[in-house]
Amino acid sequence: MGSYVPSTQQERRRMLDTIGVSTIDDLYCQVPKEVKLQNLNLPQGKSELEVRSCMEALAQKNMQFTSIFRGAGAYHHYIPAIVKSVTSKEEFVTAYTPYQAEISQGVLQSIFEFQTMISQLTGLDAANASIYDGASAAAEAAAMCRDRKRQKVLVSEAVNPGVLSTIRTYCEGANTPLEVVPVNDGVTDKQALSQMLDETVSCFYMEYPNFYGQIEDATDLGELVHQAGAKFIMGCHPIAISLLKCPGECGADIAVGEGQPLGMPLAFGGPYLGFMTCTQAMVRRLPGRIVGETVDLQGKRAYVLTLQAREQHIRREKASSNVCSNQALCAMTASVYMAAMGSAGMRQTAKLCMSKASYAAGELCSIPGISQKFKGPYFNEFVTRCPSSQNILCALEEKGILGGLPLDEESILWCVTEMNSKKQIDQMVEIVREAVK
Amino acid sequence: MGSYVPSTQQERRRMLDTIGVSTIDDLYCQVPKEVKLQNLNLPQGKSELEVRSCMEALAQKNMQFTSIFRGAGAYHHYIPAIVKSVTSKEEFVTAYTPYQAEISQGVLQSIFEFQTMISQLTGLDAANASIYDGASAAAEAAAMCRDRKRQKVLVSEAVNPGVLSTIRTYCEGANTPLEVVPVNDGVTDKQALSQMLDETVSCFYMEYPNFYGQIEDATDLGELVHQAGAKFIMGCHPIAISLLKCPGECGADIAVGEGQPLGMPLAFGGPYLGFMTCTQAMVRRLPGRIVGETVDLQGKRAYVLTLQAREQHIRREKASSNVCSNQALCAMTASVYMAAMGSAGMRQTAKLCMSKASYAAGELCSIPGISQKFKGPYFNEFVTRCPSSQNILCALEEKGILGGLPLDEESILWCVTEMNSKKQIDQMVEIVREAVK
Amino acid sequence: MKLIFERSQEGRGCSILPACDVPEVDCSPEISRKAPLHLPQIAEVDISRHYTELMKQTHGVNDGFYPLGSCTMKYNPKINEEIAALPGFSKIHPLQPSHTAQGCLEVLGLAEKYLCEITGMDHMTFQPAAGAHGEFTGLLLIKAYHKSRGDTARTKIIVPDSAHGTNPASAVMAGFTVVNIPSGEDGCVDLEKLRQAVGEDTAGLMLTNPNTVGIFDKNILEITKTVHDAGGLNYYDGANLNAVMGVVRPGDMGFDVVHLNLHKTFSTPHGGGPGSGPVGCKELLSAFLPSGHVSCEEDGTYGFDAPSPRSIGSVKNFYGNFLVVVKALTYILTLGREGIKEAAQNAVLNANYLMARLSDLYDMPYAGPCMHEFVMSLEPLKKEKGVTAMDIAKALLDHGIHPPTMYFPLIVHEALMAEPTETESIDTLDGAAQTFREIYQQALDNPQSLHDAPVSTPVRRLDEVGAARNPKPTYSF
Amino acid sequence: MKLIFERSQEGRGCSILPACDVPEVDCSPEISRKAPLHLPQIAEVDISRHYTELMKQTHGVNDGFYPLGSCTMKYNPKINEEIAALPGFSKIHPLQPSHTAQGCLEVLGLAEKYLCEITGMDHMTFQPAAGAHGEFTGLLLIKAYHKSRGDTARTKIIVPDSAHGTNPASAVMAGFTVVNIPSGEDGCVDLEKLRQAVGEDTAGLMLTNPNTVGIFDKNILEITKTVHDAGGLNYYDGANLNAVMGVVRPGDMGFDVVHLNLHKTFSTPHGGGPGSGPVGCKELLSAFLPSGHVSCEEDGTYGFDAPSPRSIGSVKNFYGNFLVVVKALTYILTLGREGIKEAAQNAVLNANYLMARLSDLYDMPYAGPCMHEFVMSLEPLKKEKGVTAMDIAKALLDHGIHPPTMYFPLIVHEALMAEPTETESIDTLDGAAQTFREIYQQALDNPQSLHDAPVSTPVRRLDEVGAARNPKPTYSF
Repeated sequence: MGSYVPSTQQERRRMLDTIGVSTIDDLYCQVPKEVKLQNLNLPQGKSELEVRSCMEALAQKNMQFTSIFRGAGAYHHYIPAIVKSVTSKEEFVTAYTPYQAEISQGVLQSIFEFQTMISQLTGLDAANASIYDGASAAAEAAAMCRDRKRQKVLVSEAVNPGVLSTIRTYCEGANTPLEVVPVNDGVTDKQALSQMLDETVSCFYMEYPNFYGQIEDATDLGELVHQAGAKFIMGCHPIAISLLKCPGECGADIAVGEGQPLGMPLAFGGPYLGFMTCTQAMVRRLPGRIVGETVDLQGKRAYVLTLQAREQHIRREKASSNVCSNQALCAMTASVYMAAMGSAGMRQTAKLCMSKASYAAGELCSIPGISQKFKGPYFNEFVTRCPSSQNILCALEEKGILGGLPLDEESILWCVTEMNSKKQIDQMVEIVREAVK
Repeated sequence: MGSYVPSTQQERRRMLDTIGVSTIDDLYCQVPKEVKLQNLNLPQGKSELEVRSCMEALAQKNMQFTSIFRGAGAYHHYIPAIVKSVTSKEEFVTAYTPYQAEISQGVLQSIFEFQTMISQLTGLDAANASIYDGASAAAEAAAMCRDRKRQKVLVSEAVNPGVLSTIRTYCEGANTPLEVVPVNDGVTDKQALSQMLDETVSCFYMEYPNFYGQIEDATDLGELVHQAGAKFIMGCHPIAISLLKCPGECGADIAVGEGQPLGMPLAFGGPYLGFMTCTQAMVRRLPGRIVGETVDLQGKRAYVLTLQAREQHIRREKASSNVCSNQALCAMTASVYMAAMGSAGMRQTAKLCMSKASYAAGELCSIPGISQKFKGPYFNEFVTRCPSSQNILCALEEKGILGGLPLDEESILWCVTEMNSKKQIDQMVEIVREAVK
Repeated sequence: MKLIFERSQEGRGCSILPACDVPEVDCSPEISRKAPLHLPQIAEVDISRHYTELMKQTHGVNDGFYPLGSCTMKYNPKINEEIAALPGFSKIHPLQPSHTAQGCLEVLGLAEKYLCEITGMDHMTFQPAAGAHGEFTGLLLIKAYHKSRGDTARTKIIVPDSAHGTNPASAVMAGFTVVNIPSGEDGCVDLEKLRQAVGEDTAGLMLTNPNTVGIFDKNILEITKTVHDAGGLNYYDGANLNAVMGVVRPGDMGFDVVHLNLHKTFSTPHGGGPGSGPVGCKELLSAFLPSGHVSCEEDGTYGFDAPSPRSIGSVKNFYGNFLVVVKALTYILTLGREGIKEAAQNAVLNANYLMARLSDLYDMPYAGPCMHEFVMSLEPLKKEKGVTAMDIAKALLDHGIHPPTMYFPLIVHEALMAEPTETESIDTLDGAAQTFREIYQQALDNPQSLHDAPVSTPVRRLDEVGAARNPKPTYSF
Repeated sequence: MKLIFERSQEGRGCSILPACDVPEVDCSPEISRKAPLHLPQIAEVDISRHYTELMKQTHGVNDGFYPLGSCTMKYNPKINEEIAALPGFSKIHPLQPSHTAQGCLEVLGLAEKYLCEITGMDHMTFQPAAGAHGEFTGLLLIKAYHKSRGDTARTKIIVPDSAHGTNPASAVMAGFTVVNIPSGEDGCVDLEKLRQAVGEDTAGLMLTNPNTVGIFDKNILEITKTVHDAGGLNYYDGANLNAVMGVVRPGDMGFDVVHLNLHKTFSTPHGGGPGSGPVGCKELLSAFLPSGHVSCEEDGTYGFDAPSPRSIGSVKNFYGNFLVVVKALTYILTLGREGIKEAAQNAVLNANYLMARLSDLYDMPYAGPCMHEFVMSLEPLKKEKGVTAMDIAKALLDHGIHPPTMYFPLIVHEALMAEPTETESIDTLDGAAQTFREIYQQALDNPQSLHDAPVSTPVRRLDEVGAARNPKPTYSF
C-alpha cells in the first residue's frame, strides 16, 4: 500500500499518549456511529511502480496525432523548453496563494509581471492574476458590466460554443438575461446588433478572431456598442493580438481570452488560463486576485495582493465574484512563454500562423469541391465547405493526422499554427485530395 | 540560427570600443593567417522547434522494448519519481566541482552522504565521490594496489568482458602485467587462482555476482588472495550486496561496482557511475575526489574536498590518478535512490530480483531443450543452454521483448529484475517455448 | 529584485521558431496593431536567473512546514507530476474523436467512480476548476432541481457564519439570497436557529463538516434531516474532507451535492498548480450536471453522455482541469482502500497532537478533540500584551514556518487556524510546537519584538493600505 | 543542516515496489548479509525538503555569474536537458541489437562527423567520460602508434609547465615519462626549450592552445612542426577550444589527436551533469581507437566497426556518456555553422572586455588581447597590503559571484583566472567589474575585512588542514 504518512506505529502511539486518548478512533467520537464507514470499495493501494504502469497504460490508450489541424478553443503551439524548466520548480508548484507577502515576493512579483504582460498584449490598463479559463473569464467579464439599470448581456453567435454556453450558465445563475446576436457570412450581424442594443443592455461580447476564424471589424462593433451606452468586451487569441489591432486600439472596455496558447499543453482541455484586462475605470470591478506594487516599512519596493475589499473572503455575499483558487502557475507559464518569445517572437508566431493558415487554405481550396465558406480576413483558422467531412477526417486519422473540427456534414473548421510545417500541410492536402476523389 | 549569446550588435560595438580594437577578428591577431578557417562545413543553425523535431526523430528511430530481459552490465531497475525531481534542480545540474566550499555546502554534503551510503552498502570504511563507471573503477582499483614489488594484476575470466577490457587497457597503459584466471563451471577456477598467486601479484579482481550471474564464494577466494599477500578487489552489484554477504564481510580490501542500478536509466550505456570503497588502511590511495567533514572558523560542522594532496592538480605527474571531472550528479542520483528505497527497499528489490530470476529460470528450463548452464547460486542473471539463441531472440524481438544476451549460438545470459512482472515472464517463456518447438 | 522588464534589452532574445517555409502573408494595415508591445527581450540564461531569484523568495511545501488552516497544504508526491506530464495525456486535444482519447476518458471515468465511492455520491462532474467554482456549480444543480419541480419559491441558501467566504459569494452568483445563521458556542450549527431559518423558501444549506473551527458537528444527521424535511437540499463543502475521508461519507450524512478540492484533499498542488473542484451529486440531481460528463458503454468503451436538455450548461470550456484529475487519480490508486482512511486519520492525529502540545499556552476556544485543524485565539494575549495574531504570524516567518491562516474563521477573535496535514512527521510537529512556544514566551517578555517581526525576510511588513488606495497593478514603461 | 541520516527514523520510508508476484526465494544463510545496513529511512516529503536545503547551499550557473577560469561555465540550455530525457534515448539498452538502436547510433555518428569538422580530425571516439579520461585515451593512441611502428624508444611526453595538472598525470598513467618545459615570459611555449627537449625519445607533446594563461600561442605551427620533425605526435588538450572553435582547427594547427570537453565547450552541464571527453584523431591513429566506434553503411544504416586487433581496447564499458553526447549534438544543431564561431568570438570578446574594465587596477601579467580567459596576479596587492588571491575570491562570495579559479596556472603567483564565457551579457560583466573594483578598493582601505571574508555564507572559511589530517569521509552511526 502506498502512503505519504511519515509517522510510524510507535510515533502514533506516542502522539496518542500526549493527546490522552487510546486510539485514533477516539478522536472521531463526534461522528455518529450509524454512518461510520466500514470499508471503502476501492482497489487496494499500490506501490509507485504499479501506479506508474497503470497510469502509463491509460496514457497509451490515447492516440497521439503526429500533426494537428484542429483548434476551436485549444491550440497546438510550440512550448519552449525554458517554460517547463522554470514552472516545474518545486517552490512554484507547491506554494499557495501568497497571503504572507514577506515570504512570497517571488510569486507575487511573477504575477505582477504577468499582469503587466497581459496589459501590454491587450493594450488595456489593468489585469487580474488570471481566471480559470477563457470561457469563465468571458462570463466574469459580462458580470462586471451589470448594474441596476443595465442587465442584459449580448453575445455574438460567432463565438466559441463552449464560451457561449458558459456565459449563458453564469447569466442564468445570476438571473441575467442573455441574447445572442446572429451571425451573417461568418461574422456578427452588425445590423442585428444595432437593433438589439437598447438601454437594458449592459455589454456585448464578441471574439477576435471569432469561432470561424474570421477577424471581425471590432472597432466598428465597439463604436456601436459604446454609442448605445453599453460596455464592449472582446475575447481574443493572445498571440493574434500581437499582430492584429489590439483590444485597446479597438476600444474594448474589457478584454479576456484563453491563455492556453501561451505555453500550456493541449492536455485534453485543461488546466488552461483565463486572462482578463480592463480599462482603469473598471479596475475595482475586476474579480479575482490582483497584485499591486507597494513598499515595505523600510521603503523597499514590494508586491502584495491588493484590492481585497472586492473579494469573497472579506465581502462574502457582497463580493464581486467568488473566484478564489490560485492559478499562479498557469500565469507564470504564460509569463515565461512571453519572456522567451519576446515581442518579436510573439509577432513571428502570429505571422507564421497567419501565413501557414493562408497557405493551407489556398492548397485545400485548389481541390475541386472544396472552397472557403467565409470571405473575410482570417488568422489561424478558417472554414471550408467540402463534400463529406467525415470521409476526409477519417482518411486523415488513418495517417495519424488530426484534421479540422467538423461543424456539420459539409463544413470543417481548420486550424494551422507554427507547428505545421509546409511538409505536413502538403501531406494533409494530398490525403484530403485523395479522400474527396 | 540558434544562439545563446545575449549581446546585441550595439553592445558588441561598445565592448570593442572599451577594449580599443575595431573588430572581434582583431582579438585573434595571434592566430596564423594560413590556418584561419573560412567556413565550417556544418548545417545552418536551427531554431529550438526545428532542433527538437530533428532530435525527436532520432529518438524515434530506436526501438523501445516493452519488457527487457537483458543485463550484462546495464540493468533495468525502477527509478522512483523523487530521484529525477531532486536531481533536475538547476543548482545541482549546473554547479561545478565544489572548489569554493562556502557556497557549495549543499553539493559537498550530498557527496559526503553518498560516500557514507556506499560505505554502508559495501561494508567498507571509506569511499570516494565516484568514478566514471564500474569498469574504470575496477581499473583504478587495480592501480591502487600496485607497489614496487607487486605489479601483476589477476582478473577472473568470469567478469564482464567490458570491465576486463578496461582493466587490460589501463594495465597496458601503465605497463602493468595482467593475467586472467580461468573459469570453471561458471566460476573462477580456485585451483588455477591458487597457482597463479605468487609474490609478484598485487591484486585479484573478481565480480559478485559474476558475468554469468553466479554468486561465487568470495570469502574463500579472498582468503586465498590474502594468504598470498595480495589485495582482494570485488566488483559488485550494488543492489545484490544489500542481501548477499557484503564485500566487507567477504574480506575485500577494495569494493567497486557499476552504480547504474541505483537510479540511472539504461541510456545506451551512459552516463553511469563507478563507486569505489576501501578499508581505512588504503584511503590515502583512493583516486578522485573525496569529501571530508571538518569545521569552519566558527566551529560549525562543514564539508570540504579533502586529501587533495593525492590529486593531479596538486601532484601533477605524481598523482595517484588523473581522475578529475565531477560526477556529483550521478552520485546524487544514487543517493536519492538509496534514500527513497531505504534499507528495506534495497533488500526488497534484491529479493524481487532473486525470486523473479529464479522463477524465470525455472519456467525456461521447463521447456524441453533448455537448461541452466551453471549450477551455483545466482542473483538476477543466469545462463541457459538452448537450441539456436538467435531464433529465440528474434521471436522475442518481434513481440517487443528484449531477450537475454546471446553468449554464443547455444547459450543466452538472461536478466530478470523487479521490472519484470510474472505476466511478462510468463509471456516471454511462452514465446520461447513456441520458438524452440 | 529586478523586474523582468528591467532585465530586458532591445535586440536580445531566444531563438525559438524557424523561418517561414510558406509564402509570407502580411496583415493588411487597417487590421494591424500599431500600439507598442513591451514584452521582455531577454536571453535564456537571464530568464533562468530571473526565475531562480523569484524562486528563492517563494516559500513552498518543500521549504518547510506549511500549516495553513483550511488549505490542506499536504505534500504533493512527485509521481503525480511525472504521470501528468506524460505526452499521452498532455498532448491530447480536447476535441479529438472519443475513440482516439479512450485513455483520457477512462481517467475521468475511474476518478468519478472512486470519488463517488469516497463521498457517497452517484455522479460527478469534473468541469469546475476550483473549489468556489464547484460551489457555484453545485448550487446551480440545486437551483435547477427546484426549478424542474416548479418549486420556484426556494430562493434562499442557508450558510452558517463560520463558513468560508466563498459560500455566500457563490450563492449570490447562483442567484440565491443568503441566510446567515450564527454558530453555537461550540462552533457548530445552532439547531434551534436552523429550525427557525428553514421554510418553504429554503433552497438548501451549505455546510462544511468538519467545520471551519475544526469540529465535527455531532448533530449532522439532525441538521441534514431538518433541511430535507423543509424541502431543501444539503450542500457539502468538501474543503475539509481530508479529516474524514474513508471514515464517514457526505452522502451518508444526508448531503445531496458535494464539491471536492482535489488540490487540497487529493494531493494535487495548489501552487499555482491550478485547482480542480469536481462536484458530486445524488441521482436526483444527475440530469442537471454540466456538459461533458463521461459515460461508459457496456463493452468498456468510453464516451460522453448525450447533452441533457435539463443540464445547467457549462461552467467552463471542455471537461475541467484534466491533468489535475490525472494527479488525483494517481494519488487515489496509490493510497487505495486503506490508505485513504489512513491519511484522514493521521491528519486528525497530527492536528490533535500539535494542539495538545500548545494548549497550555495558547487559548483554544473549542474544547475536545479537533479534526484535521484547530483554531487558536490570540485575544487573551492581545489584551494582556498587545500582541496580535498577525504579530505571531509574522514572527513565525523568521523561523521558516508558514503561519497558520490568520483572522479566519470570523467567529473567533484574533484567530490562528492551523492544519498540519498527515504528511508531516512528529519531528516537524515537535519543532513547530517548540517555535510556537518560544514565540509565546517572547510575546510575554518583549512584545515590541513581535510587532517588529519579521526581520529576516527579504522585505518587511508591507504598506497594504497604500497599495489599495493607489493601485499599481502593472509596470510603467 | 542535518545529514540525511539524522533525518532517518526506523520504520519510515516510501512505497516504491510491489509485493512479489512469484514464489519468494530466500538467500541461503551462508551467502546472506549479516552486516547492518544503515540507509536512510525517510518519507518522500522529507527527502524533498532535505534536498531543497542542500540546493539552497549550492551555487549554480542559474544563481549568477560563474567565471571559473579553465572550466567554461557557460549557460546550459534547457532544450538539451529535455532532449536527453526523451525515453527514446534514456530507455535504450546499450546491448540492444544495432538495428533496434539506429537512433542512438546515428546520434554518435552525427556527433562524430560534426565534431571532426570542428576540430579538423578524421575520427572520434566517445568512450572517454571526461577530459582527463580523454587525455589518457589520446596518449594511449600515441603509444600504440609508436609501438605499431616498432618505435619503442619514444617514452617521453613533453608538457609545458603551464599545463593542466591532468596532462602530466595522464601521461604517467599511459606509461610515459613527463618532460616539463618552462614557459616563456609571454606564457607561451619557449621554442628554444622545446627544440632542446625533443629527440628520438619524444613520443609527443601535450598542448593547450589558447594556453592556460589565456594566450593563443602565435608560434603554434612552428611548435607542432618541431615535434613532428622529431618524430613525435602533437596532442591538443581541448579544454580551451571554446575560444577558437569555428576560427581555427587543431587539425590545421598540426595536431594529431585532440580531446574535447563536451561539458565545457558544448554546453552540457558540468554539475555533476557528468562529463564527456571524446577523442578525435587523424587517420594515422584510427586503427588504435577504442572499441565501440560507430560505422555507417552506404545504405545509411549504422553499426559498430569490427573490433580492430590494434585497438587500445576499452577505457570504460560501452560507448561513453551517451546522453551527454545527445546534449552536445543538440547544441551543435542549434548553433550550426555560424553559431559555433559566434560563440567563440563572443567568449573572447567578453573576456577582453572584462579584462579591459579591470586592467587599471588589477595586475595583468600578460599583455595584449587574451582569448576566452585571462589571468590576474594579486602579487602586488599581497606585497603591499597582505591581501591574497584567496582573500579576493572569498570576498566575491559575499557578492554572489563565483570566484575565478585560484592559484592556477602555477606559473603566475597569486593567480586568479577569469573566464566569463559568451553566454554572459554586458550587464553581468559590468556588474562583476564593479564588484571587483569595489573589492580592490576595500583591499586598500581595510585589508583585514578581506581576510575575514566571507561573512554572509552559510559557513565561513573551513579548516582544510584538519580535514586532511584526520580524514572523516563517512558519517559515524
